[in-house]
Amino acid sequence: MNNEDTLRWLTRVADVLHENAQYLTQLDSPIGDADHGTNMDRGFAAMRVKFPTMTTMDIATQLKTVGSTLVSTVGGSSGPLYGTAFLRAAAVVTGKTTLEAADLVALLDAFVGGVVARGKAQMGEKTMVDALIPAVTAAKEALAQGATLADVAARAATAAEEGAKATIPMLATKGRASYLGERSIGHQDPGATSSMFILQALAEGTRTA
Amino acid sequence: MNNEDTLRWLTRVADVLHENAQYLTQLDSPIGDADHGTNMDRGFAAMRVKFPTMTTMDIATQLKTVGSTLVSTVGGSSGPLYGTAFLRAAAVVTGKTTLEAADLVALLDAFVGGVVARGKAQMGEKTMVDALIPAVTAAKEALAQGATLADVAARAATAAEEGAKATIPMLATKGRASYLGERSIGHQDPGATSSMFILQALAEGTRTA
Amino acid sequence: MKKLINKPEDVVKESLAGMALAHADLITVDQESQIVVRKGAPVQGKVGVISGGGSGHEPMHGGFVGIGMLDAACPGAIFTSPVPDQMLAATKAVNGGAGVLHIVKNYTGDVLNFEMAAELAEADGIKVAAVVTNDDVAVQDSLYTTGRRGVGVTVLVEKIVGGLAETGAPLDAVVAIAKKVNAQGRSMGMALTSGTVPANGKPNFDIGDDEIEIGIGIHGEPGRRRIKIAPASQITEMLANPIIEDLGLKSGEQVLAFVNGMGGTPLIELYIVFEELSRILKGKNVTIARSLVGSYITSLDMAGASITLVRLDDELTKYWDAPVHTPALRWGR
Amino acid sequence: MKKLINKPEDVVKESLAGMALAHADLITVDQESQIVVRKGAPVQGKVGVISGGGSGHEPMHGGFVGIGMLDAACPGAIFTSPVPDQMLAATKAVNGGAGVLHIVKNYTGDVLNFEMAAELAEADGIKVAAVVTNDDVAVQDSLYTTGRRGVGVTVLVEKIVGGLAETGAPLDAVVAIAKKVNAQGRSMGMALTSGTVPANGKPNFDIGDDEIEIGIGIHGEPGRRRIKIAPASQITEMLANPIIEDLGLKSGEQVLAFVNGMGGTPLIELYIVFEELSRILKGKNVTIARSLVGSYITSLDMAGASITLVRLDDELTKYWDAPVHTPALRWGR
Ligand SMILES: Nc1ncnc2c1ncn2[C@@H]1O[C@H](COP(=O)(O)OP(=O)(O)O)[C@@H](O)[C@H]1O
Ligand SMILES: Nc1ncnc2c1ncn2[C@@H]1O[C@H](COP(=O)(O)OP(=O)(O)O)[C@@H](O)[C@H]1O
Ligand SMILES: [Mg+2]
Ligand SMILES: [Mg+2]
Ligand SMILES: [Mg+2]
Ligand SMILES: [Mg+2]
Repeated sequence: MNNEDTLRWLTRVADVLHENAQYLTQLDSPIGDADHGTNMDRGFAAMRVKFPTMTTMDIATQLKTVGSTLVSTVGGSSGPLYGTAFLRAAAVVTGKTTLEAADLVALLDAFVGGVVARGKAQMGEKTMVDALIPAVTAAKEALAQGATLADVAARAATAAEEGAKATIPMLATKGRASYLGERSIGHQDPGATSSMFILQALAEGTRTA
Repeated sequence: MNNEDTLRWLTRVADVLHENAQYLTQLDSPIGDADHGTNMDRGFAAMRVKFPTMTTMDIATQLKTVGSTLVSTVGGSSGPLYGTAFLRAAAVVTGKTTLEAADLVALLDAFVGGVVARGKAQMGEKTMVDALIPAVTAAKEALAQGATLADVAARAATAAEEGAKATIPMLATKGRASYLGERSIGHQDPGATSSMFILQALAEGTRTA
Repeated sequence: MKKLINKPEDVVKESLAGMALAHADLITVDQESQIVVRKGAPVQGKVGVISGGGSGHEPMHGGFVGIGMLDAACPGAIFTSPVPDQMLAATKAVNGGAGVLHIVKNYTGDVLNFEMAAELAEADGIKVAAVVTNDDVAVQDSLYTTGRRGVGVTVLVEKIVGGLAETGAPLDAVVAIAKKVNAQGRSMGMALTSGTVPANGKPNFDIGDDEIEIGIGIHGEPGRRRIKIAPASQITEMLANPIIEDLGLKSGEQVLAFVNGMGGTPLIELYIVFEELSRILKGKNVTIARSLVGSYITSLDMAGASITLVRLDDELTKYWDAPVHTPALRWGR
Repeated sequence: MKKLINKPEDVVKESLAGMALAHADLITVDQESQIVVRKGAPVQGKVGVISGGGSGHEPMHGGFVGIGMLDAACPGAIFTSPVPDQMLAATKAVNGGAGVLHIVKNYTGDVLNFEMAAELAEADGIKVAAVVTNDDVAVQDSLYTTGRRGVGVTVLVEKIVGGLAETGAPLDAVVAIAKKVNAQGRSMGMALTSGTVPANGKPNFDIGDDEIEIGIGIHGEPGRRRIKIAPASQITEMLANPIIEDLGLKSGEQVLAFVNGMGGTPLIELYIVFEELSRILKGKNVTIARSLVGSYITSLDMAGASITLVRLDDELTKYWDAPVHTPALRWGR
């Protein structure tokens, strides 16, 4: 996967989050403040302007650009969380012109590490972490079984989907949803869902790569 | 008609205005501020407390009591208007223990005179005057034709009914309804309607008298 | 209807009791006569300034009782003008020997009740003068009709008049400045929703999710016309232009610009209207020398806004700037 | 959705522009960095006090920028905490050499963004301290969760802290009093209706004509529980009792009582709640030594109210009484 593939991935993320902005905001209404879709769309709309200038950037610089752009434009919880995630991901692929399966796993590991370092959430607190940690675990398993980069991405995406769904019965203890106590049960977490979209876009992008 | 009959009339007015408070307020909604029923009901609720003490009053004192009570409790436009009306009516029957047809006509004439003196409205401005003036005119005609007191009251009530209905197509130039301009057309005037109720109560009261 | 109230019939008295408790340093509430009186009234030798009208317009008028504004206010039932007894009690409570000014909004009910109160006060030997505000350009002015409603300018009249009265000016001077502010002031309002009178329990008028009322008053009555919802820029034009025209504002003149919320509209929206209003006036080279943005003359929980412009000169500016200390308006002390 | 706005995406910037025009004597708005800054900032030798958070809570925070309160405010998108760039710009704009205090409401987004901003500011050699407000008793406090929301007490923290900072007190003293007010303050809120985020166009939650939400925050989120509409007396008990209990108020103590409107609730109702609150506190022999009644920390056009109590001592009372001059709070000058 080279800097063309990463750019295709990020472009796909921008598209998917834009198409699903309303859906994500709807998820954020019953257990949040109805802005997650708007927030993510604002951040990746800012990215869209920069994509043309990113064709000549190496992968690390591309991811760094995403990270700092999200920090500067998204706000809310998701801005610092995803911003830090992309910045950490960038750090572990510095200097690389192409990513092998192992590099992608390292990238995802750093990505999730960034979210956890910033947000201090653990599994089961009804946050994006509940989609991201299973995704990395699946990616690592796939790698151990010698899977291709495309398979690694695909397995991560599937795990993220299951992880996002799994947030529905959870009682939130982090983020706004935690204010609702028992009433947070029965709703899918918006951030876990945007994480799912980001990883699905990766899988699709690498499949066609 | 003696001071028992006037008290029966006033009690009937209190009952009718209470039963129709919501209706009068509804009439006051599209072309006013939705309080005419509440206002009239507040005033005659205050009267209700005084009725027991009024059996020993002569007619003029009874009417004076109504006038000053309405002034002190109703507020809005209708308070001073009906208040002045009852005060003026009281003045013309001072000293009388029973009222003949001619006395009733004089009473009604003074009543309407009070409203006009206070409110400066003429026929056709979509106010209580549009029910009251036709009522007095009808009463005078009836008297000229030698009608009984009961007939005088009945004819006045019928004229007031027609007068109230006649306000529907009128364009208001007095009172709150005038602020609506053209939009005031097509609604029956609440004050003209309460005037109608007051005269209907008189007719019923005297019929049974 | 959903409101933070107990029994509808107790709303006015309980709200007055709350205001009295929250501002015991400034006002006292006489529940018996249902009037709000400035602490320490009457001020000897000072013209007493009172106003009144139906309740449901809070903070007007009770919230403007204090130092440098009103000496007393007479709150009636919701949207129903008070009775002469209240105005008489207020007039007596604030009469410091220099006479009492009645600031009356032009509604038949308010005018008639204040009229009767003035007759009674004068019978008691108190010098009373009345000034009627009628600034609503949504209503055609005419000798043969009830005439224009008194709306937003009333707040500004009360402030400026109170500022002058505080200096010990005589009654005729206080009357003169009241008439001047009213003559130099015009207003127009609009509603997004209808307010709900507690005693009725349902909105005064039904209005669609895409409709607004232009040319409303402050008693929940419908406006002059109903239109489809429009951007704030257009709505502000619809309110400001008739005012500017009727006032005959000329290039180079200065105004006091008042953007008022009707009770259910938050500040974030009022500032957008103020921004549009500034743009319109700038285009006509009219300077906003003073401004007031907030919900000061409301119509219960109605969502909407009104604009009031007063042409300023040095005298009006001076007494607008004069210190005021009331529950709802405060500066300079 | 019916609002007095133009394009939803322009609401925040246009409203800020309007506020800047209405209060040009007190504040300037830097639209580029989207921050509200006190005129004449930075004040040399004075601790800079800033706050920020999502928009939709007007007048908080921008309306509290001026003399004796905040030196700058960072308004984010509606209900979305601002970005570190804004807080960094504000921190630089108010740094008078004595350090800068960040007043942060306890929401993950606000905390994380202020955290990143503080890291950046310190990298630039500016001394920064942060105090997080978390006064909402509707939320169980716990080490393992996000913890309590910062709500009404934030307004009172900003006023009292600003009063002390104006005297030139050092950063540690300013931090100490901020923590003290937060520690002595508790709040709880309720909603009659849901607010509507302009970008979404529909209410955040549906609620029946006979239902209310108890234990809401200020971001249009549903509350802890939904109940049938009740009289103001009972609702006030539901809000006040958990506060009094959690604060451990004892007979003979004094409080600052703040009854706040959520944006769509008029003053006439807030005073009724204040009257009920006074009754409850009197019953516990707790004195309301100071009070504030009005819509100061709102949730767009949501109808509802919140109650905040702060246990007062001489120090807090002194700096509450200290002169303040901002668009939304003014006294003593
Ligand atoms: N401490 C945390 N750790 C990880 N993710 C979190 C944390 N707090 C919140 N989130 C995620 O952020 C999402 C909400 O993002 P967003 O709505 O954009 O911000 P906000 O909650 O400030 O409005 C939640 O759905 C949740 O997945
Ligand atoms: N100048 C007037 N002369 C006669 N009747 C009037 C006048 N102005 C208003 N009215 C009557 O008063 C009625 C309204 O009374 P009410 O609703 O109690 O007072 P308000 O209009 O102050 O709310 C109108 O329907 C009209 O019949
Ligand atoms: Mg959110
Ligand atoms: Mg009426
Ligand atoms: Mg009325
Ligand atoms: Mg948010």
